Amino acid sequence: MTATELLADLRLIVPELVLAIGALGLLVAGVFIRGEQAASRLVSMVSMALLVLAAGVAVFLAPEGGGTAFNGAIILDSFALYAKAVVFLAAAVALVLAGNFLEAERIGRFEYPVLILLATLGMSVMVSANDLITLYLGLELQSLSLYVLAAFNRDSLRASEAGLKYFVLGALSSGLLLYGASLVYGFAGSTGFDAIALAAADPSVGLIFGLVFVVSGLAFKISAAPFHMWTPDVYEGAPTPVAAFFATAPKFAAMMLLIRVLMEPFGAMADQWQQITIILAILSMAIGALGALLQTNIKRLMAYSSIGNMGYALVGLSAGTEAAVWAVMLYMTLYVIGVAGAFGVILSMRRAEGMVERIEDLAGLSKTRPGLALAFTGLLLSIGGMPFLVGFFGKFLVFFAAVQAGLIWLAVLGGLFSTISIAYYLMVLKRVWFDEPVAEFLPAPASIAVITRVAGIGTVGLLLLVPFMLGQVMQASAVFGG
Amino acid sequence: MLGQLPILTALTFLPALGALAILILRAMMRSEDQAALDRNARGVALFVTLFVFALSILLVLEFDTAQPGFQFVETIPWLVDLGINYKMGVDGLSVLFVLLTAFLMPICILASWKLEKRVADYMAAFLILETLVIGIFCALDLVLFYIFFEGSLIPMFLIIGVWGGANRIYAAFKFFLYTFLGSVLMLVAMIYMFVTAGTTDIPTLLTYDFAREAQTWMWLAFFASFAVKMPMWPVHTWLPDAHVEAPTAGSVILAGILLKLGGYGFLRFSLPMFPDASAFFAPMVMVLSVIAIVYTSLVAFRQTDIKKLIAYSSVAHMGFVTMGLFTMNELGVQGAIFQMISHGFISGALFLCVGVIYDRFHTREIAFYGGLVHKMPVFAAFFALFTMANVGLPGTSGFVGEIMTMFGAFQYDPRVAVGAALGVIFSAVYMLTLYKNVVFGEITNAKIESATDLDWREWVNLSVLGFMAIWLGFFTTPITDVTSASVEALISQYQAALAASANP
Amino acid sequence: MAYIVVLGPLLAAIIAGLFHKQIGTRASQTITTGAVIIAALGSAWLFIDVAMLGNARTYQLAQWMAVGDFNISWDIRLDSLSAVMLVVITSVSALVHVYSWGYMAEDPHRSRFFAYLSLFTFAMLSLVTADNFLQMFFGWEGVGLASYLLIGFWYKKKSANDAAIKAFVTNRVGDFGLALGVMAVFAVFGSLAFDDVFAQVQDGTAQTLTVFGMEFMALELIAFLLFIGAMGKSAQFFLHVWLPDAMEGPTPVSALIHAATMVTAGVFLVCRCYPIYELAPNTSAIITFIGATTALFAATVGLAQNDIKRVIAYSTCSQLGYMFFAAGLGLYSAAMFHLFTHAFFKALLFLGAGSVIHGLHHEQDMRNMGGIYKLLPVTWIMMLIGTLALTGVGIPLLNLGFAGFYSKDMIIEEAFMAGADGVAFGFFAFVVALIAAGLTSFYSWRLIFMTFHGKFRGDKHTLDHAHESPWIMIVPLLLLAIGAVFAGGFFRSDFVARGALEFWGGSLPAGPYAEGNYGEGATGHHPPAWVLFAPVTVTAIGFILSYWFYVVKEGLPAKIAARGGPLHSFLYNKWYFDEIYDFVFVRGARGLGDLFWKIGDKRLIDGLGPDGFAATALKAGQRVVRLQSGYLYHYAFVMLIGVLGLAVWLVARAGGQ
Amino acid sequence: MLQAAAFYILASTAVISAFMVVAARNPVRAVLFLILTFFSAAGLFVMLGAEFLAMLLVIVYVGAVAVLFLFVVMMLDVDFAALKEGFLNYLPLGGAVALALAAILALTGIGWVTADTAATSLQAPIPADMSNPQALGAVLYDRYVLFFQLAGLILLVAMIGAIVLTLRHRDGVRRQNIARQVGRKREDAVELVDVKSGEGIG
Amino acid sequence: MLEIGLGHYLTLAAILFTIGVFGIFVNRKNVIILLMSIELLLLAVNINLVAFSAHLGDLAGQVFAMFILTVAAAEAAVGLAILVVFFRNRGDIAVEGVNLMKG
Repeated sequence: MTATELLADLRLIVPELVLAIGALGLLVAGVFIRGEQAASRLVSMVSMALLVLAAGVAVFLAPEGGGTAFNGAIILDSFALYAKAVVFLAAAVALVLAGNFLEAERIGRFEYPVLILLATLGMSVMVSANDLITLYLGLELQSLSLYVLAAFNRDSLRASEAGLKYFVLGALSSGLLLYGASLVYGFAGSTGFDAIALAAADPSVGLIFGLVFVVSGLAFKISAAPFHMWTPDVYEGAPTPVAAFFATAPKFAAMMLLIRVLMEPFGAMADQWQQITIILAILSMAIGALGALLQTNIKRLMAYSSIGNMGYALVGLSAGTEAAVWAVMLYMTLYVIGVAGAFGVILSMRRAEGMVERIEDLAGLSKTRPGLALAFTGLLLSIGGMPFLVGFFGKFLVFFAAVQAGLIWLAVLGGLFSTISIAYYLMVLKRVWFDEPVAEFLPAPASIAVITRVAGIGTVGLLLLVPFMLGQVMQASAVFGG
Repeated sequence: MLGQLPILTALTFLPALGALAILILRAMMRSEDQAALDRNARGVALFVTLFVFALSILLVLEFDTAQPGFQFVETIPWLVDLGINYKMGVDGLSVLFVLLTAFLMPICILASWKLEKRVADYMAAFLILETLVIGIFCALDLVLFYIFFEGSLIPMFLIIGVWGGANRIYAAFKFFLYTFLGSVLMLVAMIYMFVTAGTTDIPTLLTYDFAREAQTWMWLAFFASFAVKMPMWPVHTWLPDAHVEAPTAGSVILAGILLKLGGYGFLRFSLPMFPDASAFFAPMVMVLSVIAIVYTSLVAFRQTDIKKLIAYSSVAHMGFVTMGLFTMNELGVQGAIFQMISHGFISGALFLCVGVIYDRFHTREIAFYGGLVHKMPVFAAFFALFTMANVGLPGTSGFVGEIMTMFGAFQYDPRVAVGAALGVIFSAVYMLTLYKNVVFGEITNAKIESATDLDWREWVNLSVLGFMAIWLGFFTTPITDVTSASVEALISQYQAALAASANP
Repeated sequence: MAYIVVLGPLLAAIIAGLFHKQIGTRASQTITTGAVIIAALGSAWLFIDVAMLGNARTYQLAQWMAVGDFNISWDIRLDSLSAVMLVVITSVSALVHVYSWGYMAEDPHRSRFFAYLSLFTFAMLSLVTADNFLQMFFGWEGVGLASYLLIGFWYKKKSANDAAIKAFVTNRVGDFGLALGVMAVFAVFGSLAFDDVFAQVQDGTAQTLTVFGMEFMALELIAFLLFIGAMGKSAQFFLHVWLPDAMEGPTPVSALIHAATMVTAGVFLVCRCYPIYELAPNTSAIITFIGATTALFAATVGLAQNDIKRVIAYSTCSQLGYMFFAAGLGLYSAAMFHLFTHAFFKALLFLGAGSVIHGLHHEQDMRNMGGIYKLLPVTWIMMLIGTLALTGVGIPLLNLGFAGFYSKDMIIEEAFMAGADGVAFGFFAFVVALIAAGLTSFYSWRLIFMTFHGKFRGDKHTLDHAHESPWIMIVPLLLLAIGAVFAGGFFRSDFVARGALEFWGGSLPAGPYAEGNYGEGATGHHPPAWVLFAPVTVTAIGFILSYWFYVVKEGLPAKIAARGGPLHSFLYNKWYFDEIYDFVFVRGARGLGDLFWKIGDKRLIDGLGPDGFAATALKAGQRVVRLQSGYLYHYAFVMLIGVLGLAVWLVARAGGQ
Repeated sequence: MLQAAAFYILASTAVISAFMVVAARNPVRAVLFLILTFFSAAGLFVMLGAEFLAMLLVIVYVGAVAVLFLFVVMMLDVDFAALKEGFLNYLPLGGAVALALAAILALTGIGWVTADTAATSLQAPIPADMSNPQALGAVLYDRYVLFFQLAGLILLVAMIGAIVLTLRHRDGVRRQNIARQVGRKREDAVELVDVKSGEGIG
Repeated sequence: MLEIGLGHYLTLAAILFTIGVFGIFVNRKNVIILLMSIELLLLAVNINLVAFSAHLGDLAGQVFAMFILTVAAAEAAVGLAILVVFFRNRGDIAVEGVNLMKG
């Protein structure tokens, strides 16, 4: 590998370089800045800037036409670019959301933003993966950071339990993934996606097994049932900003990775993996819808909601067409926006005695904080896919993809489950609107307030932007067409 | 004159702007005088709704009744990649519903004038509801229609849940989930139509020829949504609960407009787009309609809650609508449309009447009342008028709708008309019994002694509605002339489609 | 003129009803009464113009409904039939209005009462002047409404309210048939205008309609359905139950609505639609049967009643039966004739009864009366005239008698003739009518004797204050009495004899008895002499029996009643119709309503539907949540089961292919 | 023959000691069995011609990871007697599932067929002229340099994670908290108990 | 049977993998055993990869295995760190104790 080759390859991973070098630099800087709070704040700010910069680089400085690098280990195409942009911005938002929380809980340390940066780097690698090893390393970079983040509040039993559960199950899932990867390698003769795609044209039993294991490993990351079990516990136990981060960027990245894996190396085995995604979709929708009904903790509720929503995304993905890809992409984008806003609201649930996270603590929010209540209403219903809110388009498009591929029954099933799931969003809204207030929340920090309001307005305002977004995802998904 | 202006968009979104204004006002006046805020909110709401009403009158005046197609069409490209557009337009089937909505809204605002609880939110909710409902009737794109159609659940959910009665939570959830479940099936069918026909443009879809078997399934899916909305037996049970718990104005809107969405949906989608399936399922609809008419009338007879009784009677009256629509002859369809409009006035007025006494005594138990006529003679007169209109006495609009649909049904199958006519007998029983128990007799309850008669706002509301009920009872052509061209076109197209599929 | 006649009362009703607070009670009374009197004069003029001079015409007022072929307008149709009705309605109504000035003088809600009366008058007028079935239906239900309002006028009384509802609902049952009949008319003939329909009747004979899998002759079906409407309105057997209860209303109302006008609408309907009935022999037979049965049934019940108004009400019921079987036998003009005369003497009787009630301070029970003819001499004489007219006293052969003699006896005789001609139920009707005539005589005289003769049986206090009615109530009585005496003889020729052909024009067949209408080859129309004498004879027997029981052996009937034999209870309780209806319909509806509501709606639909769904979802949710045990090994286990399941599923599928 | 004998010996050692890892009552023993498993695996790697990986396994795993395990096991003072109880209760179901899994996985091994394309799509054929570590080194810093860097970052994350989670400044040292000292009230520190004679302090 | 081929290695890996999995879900008492089970899983994967690598004559498998070893070490470090934190908070590491959150 010559220097010019290396340089040419590096041009394709500039955003990743920005994040990696930035993370290392910030790590050093953090150690030397005096005062834990000051360090944490500064590093946090710079990290946000870096993430935005990386997103800018990804969108505006991308080399024309993209291509592969490092002997095909990495691929940069419009799909990856779109995914990266969303992931970076989502991570930046997650950092904004974290700001005051960590300080208030006395866990504000500069390692937090650094870990977020490294996790984001891992996601960035994931969505660009064009090789099983890249996939694995990106995934592990992300996962290890997330394990640590989950347990970041080390003095909390809940947080450490969350970290432990997440870790053990995550390790198990990567074991499954690796086992699958090893089979795929063995039966396809290569770890490169292009070579696997060739082999997949004539699938052997080994390859099918490999597929099952790989998809299972990835399903864990998007918390699709039956690999969802960690989600409620981890969402509840992990510090709320971490849960917010979990619910946004990593979900999105993992889903994009899943799309790429299914569409590219295993594109020819759509017949097989459709079976898997359909089963996963049904189970996820069912568990997401039913499990949430009895929750009293808003974070757990969000966890089940995310399980259910991944089910809907999988409904779209099961179509296995190009439409499936852009539908899921748009769906996930809108989902991430909605969830980020919703977690903003959850992070605003602070009383004098500290953070609260029971659903009943929201009682009478519409009286005490009407703006927040309105935003929350829009956000929850948008996540639930209620029309007139932008989230509806996500659901509409995934069902569209499913119906187009002839999976009408699956869309009908999705519709039925979405009725159940809208019920628990309504249960939350019932507290917000119908109940009498118990005690007012403290005013949320400006940064969080801005995010909730912007996201809240976005649930309606984005209706005007949906055409643009649709154009983007359609262009991005064109890489899988033909 | 109005051809160039986007009048439908204005009609649709002006109320939303009003709602926005109220919300901004509230945000700005937060810590200041609550009473002033309430006053302003009411004022804005009334002004906006009246303005919209005026605009809608202009719309109807400008509407060319001779032309069966869509008018005032506006198209703005939206999801261009999928060919989904923002497309609005009205024809004879929908224009009157726009007018009805715009007409009832100021009445609702007036009826809620004395509301104390969270006035600004309330007015905003109603204005948003108006936007969504008018949008439903104007939308000429499947997706747009669905967005408005489903979206209307949200403000109504809040209206029932926040400002409703004791059991409001159950009612709000039942209302929301019941209707939501129905419409998700419709959504899938709509997507299927989109996938099959390649467009979501309603005028194009109206001429699209769907395969016979597909029609059956899609018809059922649409039916699931519209039947719940109507509501038809046996998916009607959400309605009594929703009505009982909703605040007065909410009931008025629910009965006056939201119930019509089902009928409108049948007219706009099921009948013209799936003619074969409609013909196939028409007998089933007839049976369900007749069951609805007879069954719910009997149930209404046994109610102890005034609102519940009227709600059940609404179900029965909607039975006439479905019956009329699926006769697919001109008389039946026109009668069904007429019945929907007329029911909008009558049931709305009845709920206002209940609201009048509920405001005074805070109970809807029939047993509580008795002898109201001694203290509230004007009220008693209005209540009598609307009772009779609801019973379908000739000379009121209620009669016209019922009799036209029954004539249509008789042509379709005399048995259906027989069943429906039975319902007419029952309606007299329960309405007159209700009237007797509430208004007539000696005053048995000391609390009633202190009752005061109508204030001017109630008087205006009821007399406007009363005038409409009687005027339309004696002269039906103002309605039927507007709808006739579109209905004729609808029927001839329907017959042609049936003929075509009979001899391919 | 026609506009003033028809719309004047409406206008007056609106003014009096809506603005009585502004203009005062007296003004509203004046306006309504004035409007009706003007209408009465106007209709007298119209009667001469239309019926006597033969200027039948139709005015179109406005469009009502227009949907395709379904084209309905508001009309005023003037022909002999409607002209007769106009006269009856407006003149009786005018007299009742005047009478009410006195009768209702102490009621605080007089203006409302007069508004209702005028409204009723309008509705009745629009009924009879309708030119299409739907407008007739409008008037039909309109009079029902007015009747409902007037019966329930004393809204404090529960019994009045219940009676009002009963009347309205029972009428609705009839309207149910009428409405269906109208629909059938439209379905068969494609129009609802009388002229269009009657012009096509001949073509309709071959048509059939299939209902509930049975095929009916279209005309028979239409005729039958329309007749159901007539049954309801005219209180015929099975649907008569509301009429006696309707006496809860003020007495002038009973006179106007429940004797002279509204209840005769059914007869009018049958006559109006005679082209249909002429071609529907089976239905006509049914009408004859029902009519005759009613005549007898009501007469028997009338024997045992003690309420003065109820006796007259049953008598009305019975007389309506006469009219119906006449119409059923095809004697339309005779039916109309009896309708015409009956209006006068029955209104007279009711108003007379009202005068008695008024004089005795609202005492209605005849058992508490007696011997008051000296106190109320004018009323007594008027009642006597009315009774003589009702029982049809007259001298056969000479053709001299009270109004009822001409019309009622004629119907009896013609029933015999029809029977002789082989018309179905002809003889049956004749026999029944004879018996009923005897019973009529008996209970009518019983009423007179119990009320005016013998000893006073009521409260002494009441007797002290008993008084003759004021002149404003007496004058209408006098005018009606003139009608009751002379209306029969004076108009006989025009209605049923020489002038009939010309008089009715196209609106009604003159009947086989009308001179010049005997039919080809016949020389005349003469019932046998014994038939002519039979009615008078049974009437006399009735009188004698009544005299024996209530004057000679005064007190005996009370003992019989007290012993309460089965026959007496059967009659006293009106053949137990109310009880049976209450059990079958009222309780049936209640039971069904409860069944549908509590079992159907709540348990089945809600229980299996939304509530059941929600409960199931919650239960499933609980299960899902229980699965989420919190234990790592369970989580891992689920994951592995998932992988295993997916792998097995895929391999099995791959193997299966 | 010799190869087969070696394989079976090593394989059975690996399987048995792996099972003992899971089944051992004492975690220290479990760690030691884990080390034994690793050794056996290293032997198998040698048989497969992956000498470098075998070394790596012994040095990195046994030398570092396993020792780390031992260290933690010792550090966390766990009551061994209480552990492992109830193991047998879950054995039947767990065992059944495990057997099913093993059977299915083994099935793939037996029914192994390489894709036709496998031969052509090799990424880095084993060069004949180099030793195994040499060959690995050649590709590692050239073809797989990106992975190498990423692996470095992963280790960095592990490092940061371990430090963030476990490092405590002067943990276990009693530090002076002046505010607490000053803010201390008498009621917090002293409880006055009125002891009745003959009852003691309950 | 005596000819040792790929199948043998794959079967061995399958058995080891199963034991690892078995260790995870059957273990009720000690979290450290869970971590060791995970190491077993990874070892099984490595055997697979090396065996395939040898069979295919391709180095990629070995490289992959090497990175897996690296990552496994990192994972062990993070896992043990979390375990230590958990132990500090709770005082023991029984698997059954790890269920504060559920439902």
